[in-house]
Amino acid sequence: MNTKDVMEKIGLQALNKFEPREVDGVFVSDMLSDVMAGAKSGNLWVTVQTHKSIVPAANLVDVSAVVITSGKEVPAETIEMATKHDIAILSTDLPIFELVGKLYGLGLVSK
Amino acid sequence: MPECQHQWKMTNIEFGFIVFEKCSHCADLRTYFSPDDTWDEYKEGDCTWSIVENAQTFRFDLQCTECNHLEKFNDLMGLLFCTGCLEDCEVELLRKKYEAEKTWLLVAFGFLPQSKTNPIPAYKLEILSDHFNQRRDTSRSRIIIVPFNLIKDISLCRGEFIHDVGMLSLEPPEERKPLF
Amino acid sequence: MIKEALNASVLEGVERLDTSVEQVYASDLMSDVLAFGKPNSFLVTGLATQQAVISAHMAEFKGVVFIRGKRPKDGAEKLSRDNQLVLMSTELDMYDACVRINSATRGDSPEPVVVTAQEQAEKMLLSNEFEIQGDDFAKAGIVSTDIKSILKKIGFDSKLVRRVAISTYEAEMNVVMHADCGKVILSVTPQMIEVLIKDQGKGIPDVEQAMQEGFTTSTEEMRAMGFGAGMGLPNIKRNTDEFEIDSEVAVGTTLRMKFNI
Amino acid sequence: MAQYYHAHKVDPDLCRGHMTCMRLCPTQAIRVRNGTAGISEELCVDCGSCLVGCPSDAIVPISDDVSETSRFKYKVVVPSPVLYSQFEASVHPYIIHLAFQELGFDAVVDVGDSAEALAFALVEYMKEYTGPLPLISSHCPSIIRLIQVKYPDLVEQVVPLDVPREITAREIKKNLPAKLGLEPEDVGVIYVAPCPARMVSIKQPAEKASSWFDGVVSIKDVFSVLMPHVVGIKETFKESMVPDDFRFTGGWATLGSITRAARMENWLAVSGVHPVMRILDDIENSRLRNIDFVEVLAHMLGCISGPFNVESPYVARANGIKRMQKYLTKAEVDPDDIRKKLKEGYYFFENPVLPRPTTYFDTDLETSIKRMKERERVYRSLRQIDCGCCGAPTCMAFADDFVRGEAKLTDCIFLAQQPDEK
Repeated sequence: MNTKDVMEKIGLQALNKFEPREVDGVFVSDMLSDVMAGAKSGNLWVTVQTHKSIVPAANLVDVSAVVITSGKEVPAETIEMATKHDIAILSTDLPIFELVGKLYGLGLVSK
Repeated sequence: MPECQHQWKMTNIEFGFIVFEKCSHCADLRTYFSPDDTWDEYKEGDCTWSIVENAQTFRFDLQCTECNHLEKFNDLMGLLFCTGCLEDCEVELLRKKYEAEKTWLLVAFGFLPQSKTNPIPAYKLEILSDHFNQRRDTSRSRIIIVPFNLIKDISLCRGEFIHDVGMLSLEPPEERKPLF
Repeated sequence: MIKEALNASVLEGVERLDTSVEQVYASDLMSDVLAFGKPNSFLVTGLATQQAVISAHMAEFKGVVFIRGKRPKDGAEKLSRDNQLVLMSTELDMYDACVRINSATRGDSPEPVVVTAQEQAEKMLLSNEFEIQGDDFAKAGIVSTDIKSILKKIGFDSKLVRRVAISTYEAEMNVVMHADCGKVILSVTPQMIEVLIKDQGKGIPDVEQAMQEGFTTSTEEMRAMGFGAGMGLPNIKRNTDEFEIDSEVAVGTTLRMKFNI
Repeated sequence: MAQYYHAHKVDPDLCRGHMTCMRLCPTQAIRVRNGTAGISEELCVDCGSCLVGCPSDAIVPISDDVSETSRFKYKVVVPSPVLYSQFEASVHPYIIHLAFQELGFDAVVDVGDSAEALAFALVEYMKEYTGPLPLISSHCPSIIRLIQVKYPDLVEQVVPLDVPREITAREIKKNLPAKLGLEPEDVGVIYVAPCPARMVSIKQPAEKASSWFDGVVSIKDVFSVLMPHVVGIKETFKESMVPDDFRFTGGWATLGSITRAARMENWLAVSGVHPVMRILDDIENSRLRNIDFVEVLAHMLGCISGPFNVESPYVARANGIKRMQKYLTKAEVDPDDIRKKLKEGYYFFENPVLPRPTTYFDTDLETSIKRMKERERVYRSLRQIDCGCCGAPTCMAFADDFVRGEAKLTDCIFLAQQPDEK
């Protein structure tokens, strides 16, 4: 399953253009330090953080996409930076807990 | 016996805070790792240290899963992502060079003031780069970690620290100030 | 319930474990907890500080679960005791913690669907086993219909499903007619569907002959019922992408049929 | 997701949450949740079993209002041949025509001629046909929907010939306005249907953009207004009153009508959704090797047991047979004309019958299989006695619903009692 499939199945909104990438597990955290320590290449990173510093963190661990939950407005500079560094930013109105339920429903497990 | 092709793994992970202290007397900045989020102000000789920022981070060591070699990283304060703010900064020049190869540049910071005189050795930065590259799909892009003394003027640097700042705030996060 | 689902250790508030929780809110960002968290929720967070407890209290939560084995520093426990909060700590990460609470509240068992290492290695997506009873003409066709409905449900192309159904039916009939019992294994990999049919029966003395259209050893009654018109093996061959037959007289026959996806 | 029209719905005020309909539904399209039955639009094939079975009469047909036809200057009624069988055999078919006229219809046209022509066309079509056998009759719209939903690979074996009622309506619409000197929109053609599937096939046809009919009413509704007129006319009726050119041509109302009309040799006639599903399974497994044609109808004995009828199907069948013996005029077919029209494509469906997209677990293979495994796991934890108390007809259907997130495990009374038992 790639990022585009996940996006379509759950009804996520894409905030920038991206090349679909294989999704390998999910990582949920709002803490950059947590992501640095725990997320793996190909993970879908789910967070409410919208500050542009999520981009370097996402880049560092090479996640397949960042999903911003709770319908948070994402600053333009975050999106701009993400696009520049080839990081897909998706968005949903669901809070983290509900989104996780749906992702699990797709058969995604944490890796 | 051939040398071990180290496969690095994070170990001894400890979550905590980087405390940024500033002295109102000498205007010096110093940083340290603390497991607690302290906000104390204290006097030390002529200096009065008060905390300016308290960012969440974590400490870790890297260990090779093959040969168990352990490399301590307790002198690493954090990583900064170069955003290319200064045209003539050496980091920016390197960044431009590497960008074509889809290699992203990160700057490693040590704690202040020790790292000014005692920077993180280059071999450790290589290990750190290796570790992160081992975790990613390097066919898409790589990362490279360079020492912070390449930065032309720290006071002007607008790079992005990969730290959690303001997470404890009960107010919605506002635009964060540069740390230096 | 949350405690069991997460295999969590309770740091504070054992006596309040039976409190009913209306919602679960997962976040590390305390401003978010205050802004969006609903009263009587449970907070799942990786922020192991007093602030998490304070925020949970201010948002009128019932408790906090710290993930990845994190534990708040001193003071948090007293704080939660004063504010009637339950504190727990789990080794799971936030995703797994949410998944398990999700499953638990839906009444599901907390085991997530995890593909085992062996399955991963073989890339076997599905493997189901069925039994065929020899000589039971009334039940003939049940296995192929079952397999068909599974494949249809998964959403395979209907023409492919039909080829599998026809081949399996023929093979199933052969077992019913000529063997005492048989076993069918349906397996699916990302590239192909495989149906393996193994019977304990009289076996085929001359496989080449059996492959010829019209060749049959079935009895008059069987043919009268429309079975065994000598179409079996040739028909299987026509409908499969790969097909192997291995037969030993008085031992049994194994048919391996492969269909490319 | 596409919206599918259905000619019946659950009235939530009347529904008392009986599980009867859920158990009767042959495609497992009904779930009883929160004390009310709900019908899946996707899976419902309009057979009407639920409508007949509901003890509270809570499943109600959505029928056109007969009075709405007043906007037409000239009104033609095309009754299903089943309608005649609702009346005793002693009622002359002409009486029924007269009764319709008293109700305000200008003409009554039977489908028998079209049926006869189609039977001949079918034979001709099969002579040329070289595709997979057996062919499947297209007469029963409920079965067409069943094939679209549950047997998508069999759609190409459905005879692509249209049905008598549509051919009849088309002839009227094409020829009558000119003959009467009226505009086509001034002539209204109304069908009298024995089952909800016919209504749906007129409101939302599977194989054409729109039906040739302008409206459709159920036999039930028509019968109640027609009966007093029939009784009245019968009192003074004499056979001599029947005009010389009156023809009663019958049509296909009972099981086997089509195969008999087409004088098939290797045929099979099957009725009832469950028996039909078994036959379709056999066809899929390529078991029916010596059969060229199957006549498949959703209701036992054929359309005479359609849910919109008033008379018992057995009585209706007897009525029908007796009336045919007495009054049937053999329909005339012109073989050359039919062959010519068949070549021109006159009898064919406008559009091919296509598979109807149904809910799979997922479009992604791996995910879909994961869910399939999850379903197996859940199913194994159930009692597997299909008690139906959870609101799903079988334990497998319940496991299915659970995996889709439409049911909670605690809906199962056994799991709810022993939540910890694994």
